[in-house]
Amino acid sequence: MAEIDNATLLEWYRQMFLIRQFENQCDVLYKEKKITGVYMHLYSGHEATGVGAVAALRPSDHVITAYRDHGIALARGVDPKPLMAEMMGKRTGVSGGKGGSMHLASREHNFWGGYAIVGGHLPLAAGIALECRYNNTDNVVLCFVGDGATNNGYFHEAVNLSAVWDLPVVWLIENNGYGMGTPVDVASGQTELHKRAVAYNIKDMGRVDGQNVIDVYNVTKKAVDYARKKGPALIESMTYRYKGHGVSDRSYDKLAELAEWQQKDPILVLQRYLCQKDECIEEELKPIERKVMAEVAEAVEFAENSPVPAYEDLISNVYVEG
Amino acid sequence: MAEIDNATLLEWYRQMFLIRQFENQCDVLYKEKKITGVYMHLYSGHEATGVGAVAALRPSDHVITAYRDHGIALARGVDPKPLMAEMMGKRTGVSGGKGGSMHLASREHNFWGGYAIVGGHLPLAAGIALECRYNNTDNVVLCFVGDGATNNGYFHEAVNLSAVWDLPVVWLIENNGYGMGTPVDVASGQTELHKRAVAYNIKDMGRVDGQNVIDVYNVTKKAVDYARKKGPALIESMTYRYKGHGVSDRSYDKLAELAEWQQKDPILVLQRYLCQKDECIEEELKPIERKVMAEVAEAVEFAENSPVPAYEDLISNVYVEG
Amino acid sequence: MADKNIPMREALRMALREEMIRDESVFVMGEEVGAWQGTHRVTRGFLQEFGEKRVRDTPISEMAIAGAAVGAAMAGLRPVAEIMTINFAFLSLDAIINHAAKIHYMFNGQFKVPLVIRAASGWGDQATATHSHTPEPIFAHFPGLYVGCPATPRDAKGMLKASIRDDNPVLFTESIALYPKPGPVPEDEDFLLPIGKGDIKREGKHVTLVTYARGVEWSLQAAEQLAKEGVECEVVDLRWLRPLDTDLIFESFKKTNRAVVVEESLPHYSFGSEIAAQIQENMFDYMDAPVKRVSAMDVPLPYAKEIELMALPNAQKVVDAVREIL
Amino acid sequence: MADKNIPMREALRMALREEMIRDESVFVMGEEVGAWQGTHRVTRGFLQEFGEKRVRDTPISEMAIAGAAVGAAMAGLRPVAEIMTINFAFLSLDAIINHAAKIHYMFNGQFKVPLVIRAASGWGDQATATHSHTPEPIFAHFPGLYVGCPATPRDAKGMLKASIRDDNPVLFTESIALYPKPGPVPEDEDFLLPIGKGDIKREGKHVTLVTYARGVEWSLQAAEQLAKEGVECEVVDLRWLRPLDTDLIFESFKKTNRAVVVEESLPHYSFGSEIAAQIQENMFDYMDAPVKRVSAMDVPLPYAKEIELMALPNAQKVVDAVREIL
Ligand SMILES: Cc1ncc(C[n+]2csc(CCOP(=O)(O)OP(=O)(O)O)c2C)c(N)n1
Ligand SMILES: Cc1ncc(C[n+]2csc(CCOP(=O)(O)OP(=O)(O)O)c2C)c(N)n1
Ligand SMILES: [Mg+2]
Ligand SMILES: [Mg+2]
Repeated sequence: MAEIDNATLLEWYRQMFLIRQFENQCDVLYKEKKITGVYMHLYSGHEATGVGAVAALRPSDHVITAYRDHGIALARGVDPKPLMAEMMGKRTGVSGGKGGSMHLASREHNFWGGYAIVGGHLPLAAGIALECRYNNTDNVVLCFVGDGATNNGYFHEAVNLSAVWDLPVVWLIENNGYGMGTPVDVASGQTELHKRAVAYNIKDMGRVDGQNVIDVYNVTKKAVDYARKKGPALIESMTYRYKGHGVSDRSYDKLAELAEWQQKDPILVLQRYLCQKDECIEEELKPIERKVMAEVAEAVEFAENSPVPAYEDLISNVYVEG
Repeated sequence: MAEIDNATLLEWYRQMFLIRQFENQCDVLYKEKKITGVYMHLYSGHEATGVGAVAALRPSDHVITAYRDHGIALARGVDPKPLMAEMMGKRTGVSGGKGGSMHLASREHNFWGGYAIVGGHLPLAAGIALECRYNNTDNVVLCFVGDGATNNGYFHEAVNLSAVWDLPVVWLIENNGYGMGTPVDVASGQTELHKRAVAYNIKDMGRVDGQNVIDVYNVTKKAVDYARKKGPALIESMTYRYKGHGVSDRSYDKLAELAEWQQKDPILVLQRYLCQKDECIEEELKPIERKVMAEVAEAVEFAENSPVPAYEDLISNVYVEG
Repeated sequence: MADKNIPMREALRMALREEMIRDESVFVMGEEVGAWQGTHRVTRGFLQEFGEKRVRDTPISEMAIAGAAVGAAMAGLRPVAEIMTINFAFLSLDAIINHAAKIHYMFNGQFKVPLVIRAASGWGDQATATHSHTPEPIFAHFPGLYVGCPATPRDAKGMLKASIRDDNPVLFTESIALYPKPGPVPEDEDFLLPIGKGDIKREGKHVTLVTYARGVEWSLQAAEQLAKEGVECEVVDLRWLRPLDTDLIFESFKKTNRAVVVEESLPHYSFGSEIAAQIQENMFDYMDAPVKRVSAMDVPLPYAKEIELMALPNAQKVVDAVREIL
Repeated sequence: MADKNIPMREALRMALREEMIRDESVFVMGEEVGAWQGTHRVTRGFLQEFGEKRVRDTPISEMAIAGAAVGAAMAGLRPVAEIMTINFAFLSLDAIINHAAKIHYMFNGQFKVPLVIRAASGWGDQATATHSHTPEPIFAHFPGLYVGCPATPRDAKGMLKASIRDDNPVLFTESIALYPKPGPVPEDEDFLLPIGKGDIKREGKHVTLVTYARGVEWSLQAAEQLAKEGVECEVVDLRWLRPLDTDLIFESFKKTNRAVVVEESLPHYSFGSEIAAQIQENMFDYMDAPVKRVSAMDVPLPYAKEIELMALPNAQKVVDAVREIL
């Protein structure tokens, strides 16, 4: 592996910090009832997985994920303003206020969205990857999958289809230990989820430390290269959700477990690595953080000042007209 | 493995011969339009798999399969008369003429039926196995699965559930090389289907020669013992369908391939083994065959002379009354 | 025994708990029913009380949850399977329709399927397009299944207990919006409400409001408002979409000669369609006006609450519809 | 160009083939569409003509077939996915309703889903309970999807081509019993029939028969028979269950003041329900009699052909229903 230069690492730091701030802000806004609704699932704790994996892509490659999608959107470079507006159900939101937290998407970033039916986006990923092969575009699809989702029929059928059609998909399992309240070993006969690659005879990239953005990047890069040339690959990234399942989660966070994971907080891990590598770099972090804070504050302001959707929005886009 | 005595082997011979005759008779009756309808899938070629596997069960154990079910019903000891009557849609059929070829069942034999939605019976098998554990009955479920069916979401979800709940199920894949016209390697990323056990961390019993009734029996016996005590096991039995997919199949049989498989015809294989073992035994086979022929002829006669269902049958059993 | 004033979720919990105590073969299975205490708190405390054998957490496998419950029911158990929300039951449709609802018939009565599938249903609270379905009518389209949808805590208890004791498969949907709403519930452990019997929730003589589940609330509110103007609405809560208590509808209609159907569901090929069709077919000579339908708007549900609310039915829309046919 | 007299399966094949020739982004996928030449022979010769890239055999994975087709459509291709029979589309329901039909709306128009899902539908020929569904109405319940169901080879060609060229997801069902039936089909490669437009299949003035797909045949036969007695039926073939050409129904009804709905499907929460509801709601003052419904009987379909036939609709049942309201 070529060493990753400082500029890149600092950019990853910025992204991870941005995600963390964005999510903290969402948390606050939800408590203030400025973000409403029954579903919101934060990406806090997963930052290294999202940022490291997405960094391994070209802009023309494709990304798709489930409802825990804020961090992926940000890692893909989507502007926090329309993202935050979407969170607040505003007309200026990425999905016009019609999708909400679980359905962020940005076509221009080849970010195909968050999807709320567990496993439902997996065959979509296969279909998007089929277009890559069909039109010989040389692009790859990166599809995030929850550990819980791997027990759903969609996973089996979609991954198998990607295998028999040699589709350029990287299936990246974000193993955060739980699907809602259910631990992996209660839900999956096989708890080393990457081993499910055997069932489809696809490339097994093994487990990666999902708290280490560099590790995630390196493994995903290899997987992406493999997928581009050959076919599907499967990665299992070990991570943890800091804020429980979502706003519907009523304090099932295990505090001791949380504290343990926070020891290897993805932002901290990168910070430590950077400082070890280069003592002076610490000074560069503060301005990045300040800029991010300002950016998130602006996003909130933008969202708050945006109009809500109107009746015409309610009835538009049911069908493509014309 | 304890050696299997001649009486048992002769009984297996009888069963396999019965299945072959029954299926041949169905074929004839279909051509004569005495059996009608769009679906009928014959078990010819699979005899050793059905007979060997079912022989490994106790009467109190449970059997369930897909629509290619005639042979399993016969192996389980269901009387050919009501089976043939069901084929002809008669009131005296095992399912009262309402189920037909694809939905034979006999509750009293713990034969839970044939099911026509590919994969649909797999979670049923898990549910039946749950009852065994729930009521501590010490019974086991033997569930037959087609190779094609292993690519369906039902397979994944049901087998995984059997794993996390440690259910006493033996999943027996009848790999006859095709699902309708689709070869295994076109449909499955993993073509060694038994390896899918890894995805659930269940007992992988490997592949067995599905043409050899003794081998099938031995492997299934081990799997059944394992399932009874521990949890699910997976077997892949390699076999071949002599009559194509079913009556809807328009001559996609590959003749050379068929001829090759017929070299290791399950009935022939057992016959050869028996004769090698004991020269005199050949004489015992003929009377068995004659008896079977008479039995099948009787079954046809019974079916032909049975009444068809009436309006009251059409409207009964939609709901359990009372 | 006295009645207890409790929310619908507690009435359901009471029903389920009583049946589990009464009959060892009753058990619950589904996503988050155990350690998490049930997504909607209906199984709160069950894992602690009944243990892992009878309170079974499952993987996120809706096909297998429904299908395994069918198998367990065939084998003699009485599963109460929870599909977290009815939206995810789209993934169980085959297991419910082609298996649960067909097996008794297809094998000519050899097997019974005494199964209850519970699912939270309905929209509101910005759950968005994929998580906001109220599709009871599409399940009720098929014979072999019963479909029950209670509107009050009392009905919830009596109907759920009857469903569990019945030998047929029942899809039992619970309106999410009704879970917290309180009402009097009999403490009687044998309080059962017969499958297929509707209920007059308010008597009236001018217009019949035919509805079920959450529609009952909107209908009662509308009736209240209209009563002030001297218009007396009779609110017919069908309780069951299958079997359908058409007699109850017709009896009321004979008196009122006018009807509005109120449903939370989408407008087409739906509950309102069937009721309107039944009335015009059987009550033609009694009709003083066409049957009107108040349904959700024919759009996917959006996230933003302002426009989401526009799409939903409510009491005012019922009032307006009644006025149209007076 | 002259018409060609061909069976419906050939008309569908012609339509699909022309569109594949016309537009490189059109491709077919599904179980047995390639090497096996299509279960219903609609894709006969396609693999040979278009190759593996555009004629894609799939595993038995209905969730993934529908879902992958959605993804491919979002990405700019124009998939025509075949679900072998509509019964197996129960396993695709989530992909069709929660994905195909919602994505354009949910992401506010960022993605289009120009997808056609073809599925053989209907019962008869002893396919038994799980393989005999005609459930178009339950799919048409949901907005975001079009549902097309042709009754003749000509319509099949024009409707399928229009579906492929449209930018919305279309569920396109083909009555199994109609595949072999011949009829004249325009050879014109741009012969399109607009989505949502019904068709008068026979003019008449006494009774309107509202129907679609296989019901058209029964209706025409009934009309023939009744004509001998001087009763002139107008046969309205809606062609599309969504969008529904209600204008066409109302126009005809204004003339006849009487209607019978004819459907192959089950009777409740169905096509007949919606049409009857629409007529009484919008045509109340024109009604001389209630709208009658001829549907399949409310039972799962049995195997034995004698009783299977009893459960199915047919021309005689239509004649009887018409007589009831004359
Ligand atoms: C088909 C389906 N079943 C159930 C749910 C409810 N549900 C939403 S998220 C979730 C847990 C998913 O866990 P996992 O895949 O591990 O993702 P994570 O939340 O950990 O990111 C469940 C059960 C759903 N949305 N869709
Ligand atoms: C869900 C579903 N999809 C498709 C079909 C149509 N179909 C019937 S049998 C079959 C092939 C099954 O192959 P396999 O599982 O290998 O069993 P075999 O016929 O070889 O015994 C298919 C595709 C079906 N019945 N159910
Ligand atoms: Mg998880
Ligand atoms: Mg096979």
